[in-house]
Amino acid sequence: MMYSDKVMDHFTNPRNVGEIIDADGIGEVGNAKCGDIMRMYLKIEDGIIEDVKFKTFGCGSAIASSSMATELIKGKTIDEAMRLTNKAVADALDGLPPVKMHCSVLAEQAIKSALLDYSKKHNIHIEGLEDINFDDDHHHDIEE
Amino acid sequence: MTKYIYMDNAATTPVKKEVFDEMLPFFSEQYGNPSSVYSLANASKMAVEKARERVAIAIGADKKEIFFTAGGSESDNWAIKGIAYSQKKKGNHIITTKIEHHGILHTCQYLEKQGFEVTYLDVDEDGIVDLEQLRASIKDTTILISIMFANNEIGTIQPIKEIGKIAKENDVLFHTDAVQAMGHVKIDVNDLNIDLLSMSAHKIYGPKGVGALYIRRGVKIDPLISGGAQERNKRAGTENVPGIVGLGKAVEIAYENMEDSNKKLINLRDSLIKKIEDNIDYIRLNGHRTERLPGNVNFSFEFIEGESLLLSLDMVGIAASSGSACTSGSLDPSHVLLSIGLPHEIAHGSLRLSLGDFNTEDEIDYVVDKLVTIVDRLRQMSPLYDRIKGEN
Amino acid sequence: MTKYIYMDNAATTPVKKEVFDEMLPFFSEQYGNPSSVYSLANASKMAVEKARERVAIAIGADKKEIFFTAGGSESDNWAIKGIAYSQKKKGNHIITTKIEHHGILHTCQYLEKQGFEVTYLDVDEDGIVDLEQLRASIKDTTILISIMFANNEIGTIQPIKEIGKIAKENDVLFHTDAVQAMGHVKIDVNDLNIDLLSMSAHKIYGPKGVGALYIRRGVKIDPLISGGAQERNKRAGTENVPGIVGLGKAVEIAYENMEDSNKKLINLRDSLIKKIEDNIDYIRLNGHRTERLPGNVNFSFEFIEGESLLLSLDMVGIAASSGSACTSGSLDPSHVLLSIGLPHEIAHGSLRLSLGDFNTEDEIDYVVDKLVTIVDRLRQMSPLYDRIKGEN
Ligand SMILES: Cc1ncc(COP(=O)(O)O)c(C=O)c1O
Ligand SMILES: Cc1ncc(COP(=O)(O)O)c(C=O)c1O
Ligand code: FES
Ligand code: FES
Repeated sequence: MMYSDKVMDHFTNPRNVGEIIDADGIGEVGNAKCGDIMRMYLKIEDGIIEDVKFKTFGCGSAIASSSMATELIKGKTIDEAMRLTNKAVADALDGLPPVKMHCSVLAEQAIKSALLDYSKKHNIHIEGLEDINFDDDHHHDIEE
Repeated sequence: MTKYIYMDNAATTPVKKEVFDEMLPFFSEQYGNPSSVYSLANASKMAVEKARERVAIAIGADKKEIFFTAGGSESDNWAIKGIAYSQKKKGNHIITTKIEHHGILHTCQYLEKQGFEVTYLDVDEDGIVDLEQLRASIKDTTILISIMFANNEIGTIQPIKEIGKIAKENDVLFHTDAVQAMGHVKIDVNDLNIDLLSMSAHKIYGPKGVGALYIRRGVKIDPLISGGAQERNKRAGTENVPGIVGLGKAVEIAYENMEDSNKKLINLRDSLIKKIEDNIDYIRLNGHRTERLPGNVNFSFEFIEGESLLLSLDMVGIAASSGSACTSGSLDPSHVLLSIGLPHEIAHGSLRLSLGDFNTEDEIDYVVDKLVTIVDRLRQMSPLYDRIKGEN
Repeated sequence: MTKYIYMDNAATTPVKKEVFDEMLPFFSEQYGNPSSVYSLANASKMAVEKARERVAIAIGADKKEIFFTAGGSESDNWAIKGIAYSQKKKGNHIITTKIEHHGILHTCQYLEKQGFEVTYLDVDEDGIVDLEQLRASIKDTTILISIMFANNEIGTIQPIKEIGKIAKENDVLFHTDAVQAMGHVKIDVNDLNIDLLSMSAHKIYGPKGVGALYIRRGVKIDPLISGGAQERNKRAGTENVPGIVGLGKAVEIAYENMEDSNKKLINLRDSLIKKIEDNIDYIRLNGHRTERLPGNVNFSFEFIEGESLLLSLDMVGIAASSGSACTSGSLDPSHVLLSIGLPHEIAHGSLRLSLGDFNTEDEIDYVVDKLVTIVDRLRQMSPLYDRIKGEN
């Protein structure tokens, strides 16, 4: 498996690792059984993501995806964060190997899961969160 | 990066100089096809036969019982499919274990689709096969027992002599995948009642793409590769002369140096194990503590995932592995670690450091030092570690 | 013996210097297992993929359609058995020819014992397959047509494009053993409708023990060697990295130099044929006179026997062959020569001189000179020759 320099950079020097004690939303996706868990903490003020931190148990690309995803949404609006796709995360990392694409899916879902937690805690409706199912067993796409 | 430390000798090894020197003439000078009748072919023919003899001597076999192949996987496939198809009138039942290399496991799974029945024996928490279960599994239709000599991931060495005895008592053929054991364990195929044995050159400082299958005289086996009359009509294809020469020399060196090499490796291994255990918590040594390959160290580190560990080690110049190399493209946790009872999440965080003739005590210290830092860093990032710390 | 003349290039070839130079680093320096994740493995991984690309380009295929094997025989066995077993629900009928290499013939015979039905097509006196018979042989249960591109003994090149067309029209898979054709014939698998193609490195100045099978995307095939996930899960075993690199380079050189090399070889070949025909009587050129491999010369010399011819040639420093190298242990006359209609006694007296990139016109003269003397000497000893002379 060969990772891009970007992936290696974010793996080695992950941005925004850690936790936010008084987070406004916390989301966790993945499954330790599968070898990956991603947890996102959001600090949101006036609809803007003021701060974001993550913790990840997972492979190199899971850690890099978490790191890149936090960078991509920091300072952005909730709407912008909602629009972040796994593909955008992977692209920002100069691509991921096909079998590792699902790691970027985890990153996208971790953000949405944290936003869902935020919307519940603060009783705020966020467009597009209603029909997300985080229990999706995110298969490793086998290359063909 | 100033130095590069290779601790993945169970995946493959460099070709030793003495081995390569013997191979060299057979590429461009002594290139004759061993099957040809003219004098140019004599050198290749003799070289192949010399290699056959060296391999035979190492395992107490006769020259005529050694057949060269393209590696461990071909030997494994040939042994299993060759016996299955040739003995299918006698029975359709094969016994193997849950911790075999995929060369055996996937072949058995393939045969299941063709109507064969396969029993996959359990192993205990150290990876040792259950001899009672083996005895109980043998039935009238059992045609083959295939149990690996030593495991490639956790290094556990099986009680091969007892298994051979059980096979013989029950008049069932016994194959062993000795790809990892070769060069580290004394093997006498007669003493151990082994009927078929797989080996591969590149695990013992020989070249990649060549191996051998020992087939006891009198054992009927279908060919896997039919065609020309090479290898006494049992394995077709123009002989890989330099490769075969390399295998022969590698086997010879491995058996001549075995005692010294094992002693050195066991020292290094036990020192590495001790230093890791002394310096890192929440870990588990996988495999049997003493019945294990001299060069094998395998630990699970809780709360972290194997690939990120490997990448981090690589960045400080250390080559290691999690699970077997040929499945590192896959994301499933190792079937071996699951079979010895590790939960999925712990199996995911395993690391194999396999030592070889070129490793040193200094390297052990460097690796432990880096490992402590890396494990700590990854655990700081891990949501699972949080929880544990919270609980304490 | 002052010089040694090698005219058995169809049996095997020396590894060319440029090929060996590319292989060299992968034995002891860049020894990483391509399946590993650490950086040491990158060089091997990239080298394997570069080789794959070179092979793909040479035959107009995609990289992902090239699978490395241990040689021509494995490729042949894999193609035939792999298709047979994977398509057996569709049908059990295979069509091949009477003049295939044993890698195909013995595999087909093996499958017959497993319940498959095989049609062995006739060839005409030049060794060309009968297309009408091919058409007529196809039935609902036909799953594979396997016809060699060029014959190893008599050099005849088949009308592959027509065969590919017939296969396609009838929706049957088409495999061709191109072991001898590689490097001498332009091959575009799409243009020729080839679904599977076997090749071997050591016939084109690459190393022994490595080859490839082209498998058209979408073709379902069972593995011959199951196990690790190498070769996109289709062919297990740690990759023979130096061998694969050698194959890639050999293919590249062969296709870059093809025109020049063929031109030179055809000149030598036709000169050798002419000089033999001008100087020796009671002979027969076997194989098609023009639709033949650039380096192939095959004659039957009446009244004498092949082995004594070979020994005599060897004694004056000439390496040649009668029939194919891999069966020269056998005493039966060549199945190919019998198939083109030679009577047994004439088939026995055949000689193949296969030319390669290192042969020269001087060598041709030397060989013809020696051949005249040797044939004459052996005929003087032959009771058959007596009789003929008596009749005249
Ligand atoms: C036409 C043909 N097919 C297959 C083979 C087998 O190739 P290998 O010896 O590499 O297995 C050969 C040569 O031996 C050949 O000439
Ligand atoms: C136990 C065992 N069996 C079989 C193999 C397969 O050998 P090879 O890679 O030479 O085909 C290996 C190593 O890959 C192994 O460790
Ligand atoms: S994977 Fe980690 S995937 Fe479900
Ligand atoms: S997190 Fe499952 S493989 Fe990357």
